[in-house]
Amino acid sequence: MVSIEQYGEFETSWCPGCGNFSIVKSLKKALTELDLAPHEVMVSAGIGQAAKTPHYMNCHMFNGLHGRSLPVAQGMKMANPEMTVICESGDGCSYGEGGNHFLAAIRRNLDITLLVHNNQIYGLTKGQASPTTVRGMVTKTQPDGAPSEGFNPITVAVAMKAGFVARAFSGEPDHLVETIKAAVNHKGFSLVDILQPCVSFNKVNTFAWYKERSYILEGHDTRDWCGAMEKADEFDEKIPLGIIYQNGRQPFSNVGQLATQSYNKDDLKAVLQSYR
Amino acid sequence: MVSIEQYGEFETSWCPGCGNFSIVKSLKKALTELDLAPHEVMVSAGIGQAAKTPHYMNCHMFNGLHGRSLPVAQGMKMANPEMTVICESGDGCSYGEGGNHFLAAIRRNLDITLLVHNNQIYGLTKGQASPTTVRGMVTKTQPDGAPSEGFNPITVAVAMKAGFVARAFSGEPDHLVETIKAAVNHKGFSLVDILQPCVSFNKVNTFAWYKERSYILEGHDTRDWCGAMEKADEFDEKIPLGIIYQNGRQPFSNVGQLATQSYNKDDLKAVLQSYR
Amino acid sequence: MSDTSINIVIGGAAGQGLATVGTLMAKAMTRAGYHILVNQKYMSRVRGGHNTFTIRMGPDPVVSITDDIDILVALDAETLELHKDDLREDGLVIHGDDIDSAGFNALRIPFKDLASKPLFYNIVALGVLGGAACQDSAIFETLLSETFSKKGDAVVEANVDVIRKSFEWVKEQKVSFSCIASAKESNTDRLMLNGNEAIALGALAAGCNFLSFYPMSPSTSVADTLITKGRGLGLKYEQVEDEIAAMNMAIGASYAGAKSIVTTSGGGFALMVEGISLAGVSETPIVTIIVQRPGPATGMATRTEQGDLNLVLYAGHGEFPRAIFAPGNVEECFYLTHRAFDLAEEYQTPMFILSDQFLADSYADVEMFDLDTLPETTKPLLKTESEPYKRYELTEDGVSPRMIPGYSETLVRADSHEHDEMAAVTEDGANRVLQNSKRLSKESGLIQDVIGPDHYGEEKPDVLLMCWGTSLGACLEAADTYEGKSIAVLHFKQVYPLREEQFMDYLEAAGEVVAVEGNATGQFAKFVAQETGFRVGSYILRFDGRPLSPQYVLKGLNSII
Amino acid sequence: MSDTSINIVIGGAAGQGLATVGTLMAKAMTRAGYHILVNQKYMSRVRGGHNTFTIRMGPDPVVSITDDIDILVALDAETLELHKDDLREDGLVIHGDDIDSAGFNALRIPFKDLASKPLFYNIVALGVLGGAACQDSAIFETLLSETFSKKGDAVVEANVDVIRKSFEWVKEQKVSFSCIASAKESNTDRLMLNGNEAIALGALAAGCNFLSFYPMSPSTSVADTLITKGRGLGLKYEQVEDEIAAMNMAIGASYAGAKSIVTTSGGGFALMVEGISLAGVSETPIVTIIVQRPGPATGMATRTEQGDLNLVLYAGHGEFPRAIFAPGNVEECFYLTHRAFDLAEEYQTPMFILSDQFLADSYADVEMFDLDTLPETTKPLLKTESEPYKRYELTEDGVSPRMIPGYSETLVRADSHEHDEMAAVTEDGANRVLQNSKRLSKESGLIQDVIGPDHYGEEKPDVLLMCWGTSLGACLEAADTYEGKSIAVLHFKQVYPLREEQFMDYLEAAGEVVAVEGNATGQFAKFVAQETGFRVGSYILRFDGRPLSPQYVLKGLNSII
Ligand SMILES: Cc1ncc(C[n+]2csc(CCOP(=O)(O)OP(=O)(O)O)c2C)c(N)n1
Ligand SMILES: Cc1ncc(C[n+]2csc(CCOP(=O)(O)OP(=O)(O)O)c2C)c(N)n1
Ligand code: SF4
Ligand code: SF4
Ligand SMILES: [Mg+2]
Ligand SMILES: [Mg+2]
Repeated sequence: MVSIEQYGEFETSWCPGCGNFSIVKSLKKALTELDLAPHEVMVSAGIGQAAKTPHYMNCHMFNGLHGRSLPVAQGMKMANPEMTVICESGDGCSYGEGGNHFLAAIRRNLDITLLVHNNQIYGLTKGQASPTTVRGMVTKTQPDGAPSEGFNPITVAVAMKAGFVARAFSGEPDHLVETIKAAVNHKGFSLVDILQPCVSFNKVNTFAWYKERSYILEGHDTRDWCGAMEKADEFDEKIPLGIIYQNGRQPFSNVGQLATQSYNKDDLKAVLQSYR
Repeated sequence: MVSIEQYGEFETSWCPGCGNFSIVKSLKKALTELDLAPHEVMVSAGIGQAAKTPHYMNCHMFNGLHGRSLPVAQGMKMANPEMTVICESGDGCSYGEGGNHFLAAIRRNLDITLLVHNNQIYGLTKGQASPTTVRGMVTKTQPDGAPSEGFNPITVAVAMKAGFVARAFSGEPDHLVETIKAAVNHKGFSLVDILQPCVSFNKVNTFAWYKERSYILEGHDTRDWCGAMEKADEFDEKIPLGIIYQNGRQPFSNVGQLATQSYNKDDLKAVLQSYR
Repeated sequence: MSDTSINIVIGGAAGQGLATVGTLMAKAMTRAGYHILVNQKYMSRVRGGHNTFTIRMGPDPVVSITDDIDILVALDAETLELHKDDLREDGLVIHGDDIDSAGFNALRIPFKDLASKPLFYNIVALGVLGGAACQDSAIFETLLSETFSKKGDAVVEANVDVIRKSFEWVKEQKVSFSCIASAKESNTDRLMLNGNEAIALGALAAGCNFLSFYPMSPSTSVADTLITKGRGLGLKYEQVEDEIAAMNMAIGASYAGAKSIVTTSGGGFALMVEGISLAGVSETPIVTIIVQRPGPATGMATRTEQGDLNLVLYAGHGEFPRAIFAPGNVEECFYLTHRAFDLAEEYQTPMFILSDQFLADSYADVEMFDLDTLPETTKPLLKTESEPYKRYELTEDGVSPRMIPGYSETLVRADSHEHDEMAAVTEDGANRVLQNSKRLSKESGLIQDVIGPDHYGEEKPDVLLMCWGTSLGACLEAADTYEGKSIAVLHFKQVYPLREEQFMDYLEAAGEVVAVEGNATGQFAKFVAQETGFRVGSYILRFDGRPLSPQYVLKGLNSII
Repeated sequence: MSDTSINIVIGGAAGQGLATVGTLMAKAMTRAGYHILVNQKYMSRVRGGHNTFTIRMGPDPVVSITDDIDILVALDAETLELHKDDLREDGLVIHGDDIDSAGFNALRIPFKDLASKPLFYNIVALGVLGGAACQDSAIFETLLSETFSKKGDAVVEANVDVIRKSFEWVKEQKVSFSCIASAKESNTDRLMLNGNEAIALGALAAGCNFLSFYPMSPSTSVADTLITKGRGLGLKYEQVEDEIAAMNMAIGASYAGAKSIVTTSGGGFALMVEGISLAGVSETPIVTIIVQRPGPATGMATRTEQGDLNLVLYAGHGEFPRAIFAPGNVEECFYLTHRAFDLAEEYQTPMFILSDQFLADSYADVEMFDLDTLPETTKPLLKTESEPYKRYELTEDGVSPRMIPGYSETLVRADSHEHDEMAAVTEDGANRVLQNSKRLSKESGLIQDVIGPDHYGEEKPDVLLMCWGTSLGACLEAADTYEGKSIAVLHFKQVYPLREEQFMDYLEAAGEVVAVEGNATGQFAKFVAQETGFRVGSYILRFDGRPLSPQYVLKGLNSII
């Protein structure tokens, strides 16, 4: 039996009151409840406040570049499919700099879990608009208001028929734990977009703002694509939390235990012979 | 009155029978019918067979990098909003290498038109799977079949509520011409995904294949998002052609006639004074 | 020259407002007619940790930061612990209730008595600091009135009241801190700004009207400033999805007639390398600002280094011309950026400004920039008489007339393949040689335009410190301070291309040449060796994320000589 | 040495199947015991245009391509027009009905008579060519049988029938073309493969089992080969969304225990520059294959150049070690790639193979690679006894024990920030110096392992040709052919790092050193100047998209000497 203590306690560099505290705690809890020990989990992270997460828990960690957590995570999984691979990053990292990898990861469908701490802002670089920032929100670098329509990762993921698409909220930790567990259990690519208040730079989408309008989905048919699209589109007066969409797509299977694998010399000799 | 001859006739390096011939011709025709002269049109192109298009017509041309036609086009439009700006590229260019720009361009909504010659293959590099290649299709670099789900640009664009989303087919040139005209007329970002047979490398999605299943949409309510999502999802037995979705989103407006604009020296002096 | 300056360090955690106190103090001192130079050190986090804001100020020009501390404002206990060793013997510690300063010459501020709520503690600290530095309250009062004017009279009054009280309180204290000499001049036209702001203003002065960028420390404030100050001047801007988009969008805008700038740091620039090559072959003007931080990869996001010279020298596949400027101080940030825009248009090829976190955040006082005497920048054509218009016409100097599309019926066609004069793709070998050579031949013009290095000190010194970019100040002060041998300084503010005859005599005349750089491998010295065959005798290199200081250089010198 | 080889050029449009004819011919000749060397020139298009497939063959080893043509197979009229000037006086033209070859020593093939349908015209051309080269039909028949065996007996028979007829037809013709000397050896274990294939096989031999890539000419056939030949050996592969993903995915896989390779060309590599820096700081082994083509930007997609050395030398922000190999021929492609994998793991830092389109497409005959004598490659750890495990442990040689996560309970943590021994982020200055120096100190080991340049010819020659990578052959033959002065060749197959003592004597002993490179600026020679202070006397540079040939070098030599 794994205990949550195995994941350790660390000092963080986050602001007091930040939604990230609840997320890292929920992640540890979810993994513990899944009976996964730290050495069975590989976390790939980008750069940003969210991406600091693996520094604050015991696990295998590759903390790479801003926007590139998904390719690294997929490389890991291809080279060691026995591991639980989790990708940790912010909204800027995952939907901005890393947008192209987001699309490709959904299509490729490797069995990994992407947790996006979506604070609708660039936290670490001090408050510029992120892809999920609501249009019109004024920031230092967007003094005339963010000009682009906010990105809704859930609609895109459902539109692309990602295997597992969910939304959670750092302010609903029990639900968050259950959602992470379901995501990790899902065989294939799973997305959990986690609403996360940034107390320092997002004065619009605050804890209260999310609390007020978010509600936990009940009786929703996660296999119904059209219904899921409609739920995905809800992000205004009401924000649904939970698994929005799920299907049984076959995961990417060109994977192997590469560290312990070596070729058969005779096979290679045969290859060489083919050049005669 | 502009005549199509103004757009010129050029020798191409495309294979005989390639769908691109019909597309470049339709583009010239559409622009002519819109009464746009070559010097009123700026074309930004990426790299690939499709992206050679502006080399085969008179127009302002910036033929840049593989995957980067959208950022260049958007820069052009921001610096000269009086011009009609068209982005020309292939499926690999627009949805593979350039996928992140595709997402951002939809969100940003500058008044430009993206024409994607979608042959569901990498043509110029001789037949590797592209993002729109159907899962399982065997190619030289995908001997076990393309492992990823094919990308459906229409569903993603509709899901993101792009202002104008259409599909056309090089084998339906009249419809293609009308669709391009509507796209250019649309104020904001418009996508026309054009089915284009590649006779050399795509032996699955051939002219006949497209011809068989494509049909021109009639009586479709382009303003109904849910209905549009359903139509967008149709890409199998039947493929709808036409405007799938359209809305009246406000285009990005932080643009200006920058070549002829210079600052007022007193204004700059006032800026400097603010540092005292 | 005896040192007439004092060095004030304000230290505390992120979120405690030390940059606010520091900036107001620096501004007040500038207005009082002092010369100032700021050095900010901070961690990559929004709250907590340990940061410092250092102001060196004095009646004489301040060319360099320094390690020694005259006044230490400790907003937390850690600050005193970390910096006590650098405190001068007669140094003063200013701090709040919760810190034990036994054994120091200290001033304990009764924050609660001087301000009604914690919101004002910063203003108290500012007032006490101003008072301790023997300044007059009036300048501070005016500054606060201006600063808070938008928030209404009540706020202004409250702040002014607090600062006045704080000044009065200091007067009542027995501080054994000798006053700073009075300011010698009171140039009312003096500005206070940091390196990044100066870059932004230099760009605006050159007519820059397009910015595309992706945020990245420590470059973001160039973009911030361009936007805040530039949008009233007509600047169009966009924070884009990634650095690749930033570069390509700027290129598209430039093609269509904008004067484009891109701002980033090393990691973001690494993503622009392909785009730089596109600017090179398509002959599109583009100015890129790279504000360095320590690498590789994420490295240290808010620290300083001069480690990306090599990358910028060779960024881009294939071969094409460029120029790279590396300002040595805030003033140079302004003028070199202006020049970069001019040359970008003249030679239709990428230009680079290479700065770093130290200079980015270093406020200094500078003379008001004289816009009226700034040279006019080169302009592209809006029309041409010569038909057919050849975008890539072969010319003697390699420069083809660049026309902006959309202002006449002439078509303007640009291409990323090897192309002929009309921008048509061709694989012809002879054409390739002509066009590639044409592009490279622009280097001859660029070489003529090179700004040679500045030489300070004796022509035949015992030691010549060869430096570039932001290490200027530390070298100058070290050279000035060193005793027993003559030390001169050779500072490159343009690091590429180099023109041998502008500096070889200096290198050869010196007893020994020492390269001083903020990196681990002496990148610039190696480049000089490549271009001239001259190899320096030794190196003083710093790569711990902190800027070169005179003390660091002197220590290096002592171990060499 | 008198030239015993003949040079066959097959020319025509893309889509005419000239590569098929050429490859079969080259393979047959290899089997017949000849030495061969192929040079392919083709346009960036799928149909049409003008392409050539050139085979030089002879009983003695063929070290270089050549410009002179002995047999010209003209599949279209343009071919004759374009290449007639290079035809030797006694040269033979082979062509079809539709070409006017009046005035040439020509063989007009009656395609329609020899084959029932156009599908077989290629086989006819092959047969006629084989016959004209005085070869025996048998080898060709076997080859065709093998080639078409999967398509069934009927197809095999039809092809064999056509080739036999074509051979017979040639015998009946009066061709005044003197036969090539018979092959001296008939090594049955000889392989025929091109540079890209040899790289792929070298990688597989080293245990490479992970490939992520994005297609880009002229590198794609490395990936093709790895996939086709490697997947049976356990290689996992993925064509990804862009080059950034390719590099980062390979790094992720390598971290998790794969032996990763990434294949690309200059433009794609430009996008990987940030990722390279990540490999550097995270100390993750990665082998990157860069098959060069002319830049800048899109440049000439299917042509050759050695223009990206500088980019690869300095790719990545910040400072970290690397090694760069530049094979001079097909055999070196295999062995150097194998070595790159070994060193990548040993030093946990990026390794590069720098090839170009010329070598990529250049088939050659090589000895069967002896897998049994290949050195074992370095292996990472799967377990460790020493607790706590420190991924970035400070060690004397800078190399920390690299453990693969997932094979024990020990956690493996890697980081892109500056970090401490445990991979925790820290902004401590002293730690920064230690870790940065640790990484850079791996250079000492890499320097010990440098493969020095090969020297060919007299120790004190009049002229020393200094070259690197793929220009080896042209230099060797030019040196061999030149009359009147002694010419030696110094060829670098490892271009970074350099170890001065391995070659300075050669440079200093030569009357004059001439740099021969396939670029416009002499990048390698400049780098040698930087590292050693030695500046070459003159340059022979080619940058028209075509490979260096002996004739081109000789012409350059004549204008210099
Ligand atoms: C290539 C690159 N570009 C930019 C940056 C600077 N950067 C670091 S974090 C960040 C944004 C973080 O936003 P997000 O991903 O939403 O994470 P958060 O801090 O909000 O959790 C940026 C722009 C970088 N490190 N690398
Ligand atoms: C950065 C970069 N990567 C790869 C390439 C090579 N490349 C050129 S075109 C192309 C694919 C073209 O496919 P698509 O965009 O679908 O256009 P098509 O040729 O099918 O019209 C690729 C991979 C390149 N030029 N630049
Ligand atoms: S800046 Fe925002 S996201 Fe970052 S730690 Fe602080 S509250 Fe959290
Ligand atoms: S390869 Fe395909 S897309 Fe390219 S020109 Fe030929 S048919 Fe058209
Ligand atoms: Mg965020
Ligand atoms: Mg395509």
